[in-house]
Amino acid sequence: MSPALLASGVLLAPLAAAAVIAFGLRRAPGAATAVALLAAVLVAVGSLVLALGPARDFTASVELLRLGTFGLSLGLKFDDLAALLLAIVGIVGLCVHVFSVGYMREDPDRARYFGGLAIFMFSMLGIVFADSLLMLFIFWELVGFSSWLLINHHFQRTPAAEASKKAFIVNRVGDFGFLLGLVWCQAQFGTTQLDALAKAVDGGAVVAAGLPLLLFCGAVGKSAQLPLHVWLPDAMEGPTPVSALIHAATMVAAGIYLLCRIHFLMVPAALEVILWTGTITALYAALCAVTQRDIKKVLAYSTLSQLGYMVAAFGLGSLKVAHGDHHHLIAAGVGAAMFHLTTHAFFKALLFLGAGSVIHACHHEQDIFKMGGLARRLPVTFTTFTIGVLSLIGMPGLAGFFSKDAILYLAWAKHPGVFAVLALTAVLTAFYMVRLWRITFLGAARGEGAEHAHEGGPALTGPLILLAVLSVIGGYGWFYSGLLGGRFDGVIDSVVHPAGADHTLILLTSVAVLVAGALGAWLLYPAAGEDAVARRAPRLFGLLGGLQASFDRAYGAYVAKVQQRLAMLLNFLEQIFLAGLIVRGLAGVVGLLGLGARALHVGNANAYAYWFLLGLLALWAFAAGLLSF
Amino acid sequence: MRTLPFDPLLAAIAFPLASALVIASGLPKRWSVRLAYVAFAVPLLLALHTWWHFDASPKVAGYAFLTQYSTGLDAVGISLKLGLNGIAMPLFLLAGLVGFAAGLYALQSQAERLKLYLLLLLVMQGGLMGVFASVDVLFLYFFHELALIPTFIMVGVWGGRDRTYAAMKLTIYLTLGAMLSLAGLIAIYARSGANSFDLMALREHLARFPLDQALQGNLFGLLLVGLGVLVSLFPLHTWAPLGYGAAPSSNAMLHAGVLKKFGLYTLIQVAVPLLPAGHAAWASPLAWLAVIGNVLIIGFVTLAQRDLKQMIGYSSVMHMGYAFLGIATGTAVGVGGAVFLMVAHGLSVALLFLLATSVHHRTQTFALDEMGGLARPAPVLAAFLVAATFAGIGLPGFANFWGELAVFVALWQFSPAVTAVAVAGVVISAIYGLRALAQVCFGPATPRMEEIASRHPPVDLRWSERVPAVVLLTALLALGFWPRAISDPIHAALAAPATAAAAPSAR
Amino acid sequence: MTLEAAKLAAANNLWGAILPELMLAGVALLLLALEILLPRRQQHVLPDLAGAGILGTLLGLCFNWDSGMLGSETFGGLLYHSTSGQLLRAFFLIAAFLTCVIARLTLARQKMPRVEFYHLLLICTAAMMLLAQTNHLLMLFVTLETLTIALYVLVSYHRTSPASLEAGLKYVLMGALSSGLLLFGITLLYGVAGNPSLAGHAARPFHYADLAAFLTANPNHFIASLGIVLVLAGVAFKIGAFPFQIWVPDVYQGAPTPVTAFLAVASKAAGFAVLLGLCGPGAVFSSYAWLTTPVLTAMAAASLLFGNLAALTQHKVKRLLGLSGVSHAGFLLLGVVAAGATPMAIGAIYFYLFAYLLAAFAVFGVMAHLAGPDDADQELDHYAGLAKESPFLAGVLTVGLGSLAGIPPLAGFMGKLFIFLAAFQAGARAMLAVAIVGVVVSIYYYFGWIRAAYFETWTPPADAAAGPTRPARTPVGLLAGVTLGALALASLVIGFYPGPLGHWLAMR
Amino acid sequence: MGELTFNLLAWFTLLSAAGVVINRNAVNAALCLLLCLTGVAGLFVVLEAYLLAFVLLLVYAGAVVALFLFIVMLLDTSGAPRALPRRLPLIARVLAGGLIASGVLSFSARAKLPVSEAVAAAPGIGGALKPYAYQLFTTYLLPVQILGFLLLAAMIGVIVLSKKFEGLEDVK
Amino acid sequence: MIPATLDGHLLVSGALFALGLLGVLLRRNTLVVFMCLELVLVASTVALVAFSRYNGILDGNVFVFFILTVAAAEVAVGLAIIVALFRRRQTVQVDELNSLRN
Repeated sequence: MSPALLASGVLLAPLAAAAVIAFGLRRAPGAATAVALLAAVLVAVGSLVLALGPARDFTASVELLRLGTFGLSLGLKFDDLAALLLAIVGIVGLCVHVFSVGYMREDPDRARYFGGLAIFMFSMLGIVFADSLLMLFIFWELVGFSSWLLINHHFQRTPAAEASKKAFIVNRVGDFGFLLGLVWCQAQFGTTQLDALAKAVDGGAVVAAGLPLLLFCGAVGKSAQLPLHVWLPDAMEGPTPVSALIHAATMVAAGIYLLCRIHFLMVPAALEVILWTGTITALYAALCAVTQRDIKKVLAYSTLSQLGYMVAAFGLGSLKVAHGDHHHLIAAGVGAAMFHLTTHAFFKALLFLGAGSVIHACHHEQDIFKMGGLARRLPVTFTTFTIGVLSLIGMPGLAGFFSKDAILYLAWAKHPGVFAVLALTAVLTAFYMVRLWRITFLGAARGEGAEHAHEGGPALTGPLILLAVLSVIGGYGWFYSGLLGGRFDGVIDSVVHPAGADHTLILLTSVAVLVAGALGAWLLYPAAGEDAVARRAPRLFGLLGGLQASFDRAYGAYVAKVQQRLAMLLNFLEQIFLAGLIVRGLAGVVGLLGLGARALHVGNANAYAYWFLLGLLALWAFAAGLLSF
Repeated sequence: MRTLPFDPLLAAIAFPLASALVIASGLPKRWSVRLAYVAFAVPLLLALHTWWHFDASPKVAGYAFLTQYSTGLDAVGISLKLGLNGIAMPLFLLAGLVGFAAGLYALQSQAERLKLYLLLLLVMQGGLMGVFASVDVLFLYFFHELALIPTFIMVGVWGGRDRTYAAMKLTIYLTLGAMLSLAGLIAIYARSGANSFDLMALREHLARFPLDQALQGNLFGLLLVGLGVLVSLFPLHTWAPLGYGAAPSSNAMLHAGVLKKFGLYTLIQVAVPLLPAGHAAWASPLAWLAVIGNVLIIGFVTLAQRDLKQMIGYSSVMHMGYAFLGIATGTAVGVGGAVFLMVAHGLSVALLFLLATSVHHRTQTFALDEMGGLARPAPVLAAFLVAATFAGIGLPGFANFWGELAVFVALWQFSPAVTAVAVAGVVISAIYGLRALAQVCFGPATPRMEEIASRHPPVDLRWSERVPAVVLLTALLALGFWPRAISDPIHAALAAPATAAAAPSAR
Repeated sequence: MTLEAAKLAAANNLWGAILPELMLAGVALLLLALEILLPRRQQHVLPDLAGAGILGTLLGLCFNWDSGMLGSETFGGLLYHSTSGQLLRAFFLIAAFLTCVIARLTLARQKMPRVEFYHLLLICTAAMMLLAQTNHLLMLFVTLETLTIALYVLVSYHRTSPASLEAGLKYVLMGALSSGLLLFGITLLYGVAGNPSLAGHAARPFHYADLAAFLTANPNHFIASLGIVLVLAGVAFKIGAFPFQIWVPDVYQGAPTPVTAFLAVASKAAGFAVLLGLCGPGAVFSSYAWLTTPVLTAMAAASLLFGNLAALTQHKVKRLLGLSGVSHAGFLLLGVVAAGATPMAIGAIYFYLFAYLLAAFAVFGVMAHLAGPDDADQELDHYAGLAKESPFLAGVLTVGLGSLAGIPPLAGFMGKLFIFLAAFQAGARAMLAVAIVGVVVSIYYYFGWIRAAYFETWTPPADAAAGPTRPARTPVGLLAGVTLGALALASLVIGFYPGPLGHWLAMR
Repeated sequence: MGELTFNLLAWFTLLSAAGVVINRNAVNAALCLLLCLTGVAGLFVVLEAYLLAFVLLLVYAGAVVALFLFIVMLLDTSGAPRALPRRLPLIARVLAGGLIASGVLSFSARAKLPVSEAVAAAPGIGGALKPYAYQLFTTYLLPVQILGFLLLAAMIGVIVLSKKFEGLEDVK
Repeated sequence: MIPATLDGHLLVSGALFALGLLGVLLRRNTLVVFMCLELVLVASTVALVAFSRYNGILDGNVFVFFILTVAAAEVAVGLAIIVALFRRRQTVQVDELNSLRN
């Protein structure tokens, strides 16, 4: 099987599954599950075969549209970057599918759920394989749609309906920029083919800062960067496996992937903006996470924060590295971002699935203060979750540590200010994760659900274990170069690891922030039924809460006070002024004229004779040459 | 290629009209219904035939299936010349598809005075097929009016709220637009000196002897205003939401879906190629008017609508703005995008009107505030509604996306500022689309819905309603996944300079 | 004049040239004779006889279309026979036949004497046919007065109805006044044209060709121009053009429905026949185009606007049709104006007239079915529920009104289109704008009528229980049904396929 | 002499015509009409159209005016109350009168026709009877025939309008 | 003093015409209106006869025959209508015969 064919198969298998489910298996949830699972397995296997195989940059494209000078073809671009993400999507996707089988067992609508997952897999794979910005955009929109579908799974619940709507619209706002940038690209270069663009830029084409920034808008929306981050916490209304797959591991990472795909278009000014966007998002989200009570919301803000890390990493850009006598300019930002993306995909998916396991066990209780004592009742979940937490907060030796180190080092090397902020974020990360971990798993059970919690079946635990393993080994160089045969070197090689004094510094910093955060949380938060900090420092707590809500409030105010009022005003003008005053008024004037003309028929023959006189007068005037035209 | 033993275009026009005449002459209801099934299917099949054989057909100046019928007025330059070029063919297909769907939907509607309803719908259908098959400019107009008039009676007899006012307003507005465009067409005819309404002859003639610049500007302006009324160009649009709000489903489907495209079609086929200087003079004002008026202002007005059908009506006005933008660019990309968008919008808005009526059957209301949670009792209906909404929003995978995309691409070269505003409209359409969707289908059922459900337990979309919806949705998806099905002919028609060769053989 | 000259003149009286008119006159006299001779029980055949006489004449006319006299003068130049004269002859015959069909309905219901009606109708028709071929101002006056006096009687024919009599009185008063204007105009023209001191004076000043020669020689004579405008005023009265249109609604409303129809179609066409004979291309007044063109243009514009505006809020249908007829006169005048510049306009006018004939008689036919005992009182409200109760009548009405409004695919559209084309080629672009405004305004009342027939209106239950307040409707008989169906079908067919008629009407 | 006679006749005619217009009483108006027509007949005589003067008196004065008088008497409308004209009609009347008067003046001022002395000096052609007969029965035979039908139509019309038709109810 | 020329006759004719027209405008009695209409017709005959006399053409005089006949027929029909109307309405006043209007 040729790689192109295989790739097409991988891409289309979930679409076929989705079609089969949508048109035939709507009322057969069991069969639908099987079909989706089969597709996920095929995708996973195919992805791994492709990613670990030798084939790269095979071309396969098909033209979809041609109008005048504008042509659009779908093609495959398969390099190490794509391979890496492909592997992640395949593995995490499979894990989530398997997990979902257990998690959604009770749900009567799970056919729709699996159909949605299949569409998502198709769309995400499309992003991975996209060889042009246009194709990227197409699948970009489609993942937005599948995300909408899946967040809206429990559609009778108003929050779910609202959240899905919000997610799509906010993403659309981001896509507004993406689409504009895309169109700009098409107009300037005559193509959006990534390779062609790269060639053009290499050839010295000048790129305005606006172009990459417009494209970055898309990433801001999808990767939930400030100020378009508001949808992601709300998106936790979706089923938990969805959160794991889409809103933690893959879809939100697509923004980072997009940035890496277009890194050659970047100019310093644009990178500066990107850098600060990521940095601020990282800090902001970490601060928000501290006050959350909902287990998924904590993880959501954590995801935001980590995405901020990645964006910041990308924004830090390339780095000049001494390599023997030679100085190389390597795309360190791309490497660091993608590296973190990879490890984050593993441990965040792990954390979310763990959370899902907890929620499932607690009968859909999500408030961490109503949990507690789950460590004993859910040993597997506890263990794996702990690994995930540790990986996230950067425990040396775990995957997260390596990737975070790479970013911190890069920040240190390029921008001390950013380094400081990211370090502070790391402290907060350790703080809120330990808070979460301790309140959820330790102490005594504080709720009905927590008391009767028990481990789910192997469908739930299996994926946890697999992901936990990956969360451990995913950071090691040998894992990539050895186990995976160096197939991702194109990406991994550009990860810059600190050496020498820098190494020590970064290591120390990491450990220090880890310890500071974890210790603070351990001390401040006993495993209790209420928020200790909220009690002790209500003002600080309120401040953080306000910070978190500020964006929603601002947007709410905009929608209610500006957008809706403008709409009402324009509608008023339309109905009263245009349709009423002008159109009806004109009709009224004509009607009045008509009434007037009609009223001239008074019925009196004398009066009619006056008309004749009028006519005679006019005719006389014509005949005498007084009137002429 | 195999050819039919008769002229497919004439047959597609004549069959529905003849069926209407037969029904009018007192066919019993049972037979009328059966005849109507056939009469709606025949144009679709013929349209599919022409689509399938389009590439392989011999063409004269881009026109395939060319035939000419004498009206006896050849000396005045009026003859019934039928043919399809790459721009007309997709719209011909659209007319067949939407007509079929609207017909099927009407047949299951159990409307009062069903025979009259079907008769009028068949007249519309025949006229619509004629609009896009006519190469003669006068017959283009003629068939448009033929299709337009049944609307008056349909809105008035079977319409909803405000039907009398709506029917009157709609008819007067559209007649005004039609008369102005007729004046423009006559002016072109008279001033060109070609002594012919034949579009091919006019093109050839005007390519050699273009009209002077000022005149072109005036004529284009006249046509723009006249056709603008028909296509609801801001601020000449107020008839549209009112009319569509009141129109019965099948009529709204055909009118908003197909008939409205006449104005754009005429601009593209007649005004732009014949009056290039006029187009150049008007491009910029048109673009700004369309983007500020249709896209932005009407976008916001749509946001404020609380009535499902009105909202669809306004959204249709808004989307026409994109088509105008494509035309304003004047490039093959933009105009082609506009044509694509016309087809896509026709399908999607017809689907939306169909579904809105089906929603109304189940909720007894169009008021969005009163609805909620319809997805639970009627999941298939909700699924169709989701698909139609997302098609309207311009999701890739549906046909609309390609049209909008091409328009945007063309527009950037025209003016990045206009493009930015136009793209912002996409966000607005997502907001109102999803808001309405959520209000109709999702969330818990409102008290009013529960009350209605207790009286008439809502059922899911019946098969009789499903089939027309599937027809439309399939077309939307097919074009979404394989846009080349119609984009290649459009491309060919726009890329090739219009040079007519030998006269076609007259029958 | 010597005896020899007189003999010579008498030799030119080729009575065979006016055989159709003679036939009609003969039938008219026969009707009177048979009324006296036949017993009352058998008199019901007389209307049939009248109709048959008209049809027979029409057939004879068609078979003898080109009688060899086309393009020549007879009766010492009193008459000129031409193709358009033949067309108009046929036109008037068709109109008369259709009037007969409607009259059978109305006369029976209104309890009016019948034979006299047909007699007058036939004489009137014959006079119109002669009028269409007249080539002489004296002949013009006499034929015009003959048809006018017959119409005076026909309008006030429903003698038990004050409305009919009042309409008749108003028609007589206004008609006599306009006759006075016309006559004074003719007198002035006669006077200047015959003046031996003026260049190119005419030996036969009443004769069109002589008069035209004189006018060409004196293109700017004040008395001649006064005479011309006075003649135009008299003709404008006939066609109901502004400002001599003011009598139209009152008379139309009061007259019995068939007479209204005849008045609306045939009388208007007769006026246009005269107008074309006088103001057409190369006709008598063509050297005074500097005068007639602005006069007719102003009349056309004012008629178009006034007729449509006044009809806008009208709900008495006979008045409505009268006022809409004023606007149609405006359209036709537009064609006459254009005729000076483009020969196609003549064909357009005839096409328009034929389309108007088909449509107007369809509508009047439907009206006759709906009229109650009071013929003058026909309201839009009486049409409520027509589409349900009698789909056939509603369909015919729709076709008729649509054609009047100029909606494709009906004949009226083609008529308007040709007028538009002609007007545009004549460069009357401002008039085109006025015409468009007129058409758009007219949509409101034409479609308001259709609305009345189709749309359901909510009636309070109390009223609904009391039954409809409208008069009882006459069931559709065979003859009326066939005729109306044929009219509607003809409107449709001609709309779809205007070629043959257009060809026939010399739109070559 | 001719001048004086003409003026006497002309003013007589015009004054009696004004009498028709001004006279309140319909009977008096009819009598004024009679006087006016006599004046016109006199003018005809001045113009040497003796036959026409005779016919005019015969037809008009003898028949038409008699008919008028007869009907006026029959309907006897003299007792009808006379409402004062309202202001608007009054203004309209004055305006109309002024317009018409100025129209006549302007007409007489502008309508100047040259006269051929030869024809004016020659005896009038309207004096003899024969030419009328020749004309009416040869050249204008057709209009004369039509006139016959016109009179027939008028007669039938008067009958229809005046006669009481009976038994129409049973005619279906 | 009106000159006894063609122009003078024309002036008399025009004045008669104007008086008739004025009468139609002013008089409310239908019968008198009719008389005034007769004046209008007679005015033409004066002009016709004068023209014939000064132009030396007989046709105008012949025309007068026709005019007189037509006028008589018109009067007959008109008076018949007035009488019939008077029977129904008991009035011959123009402004009271206005049931057909607007």
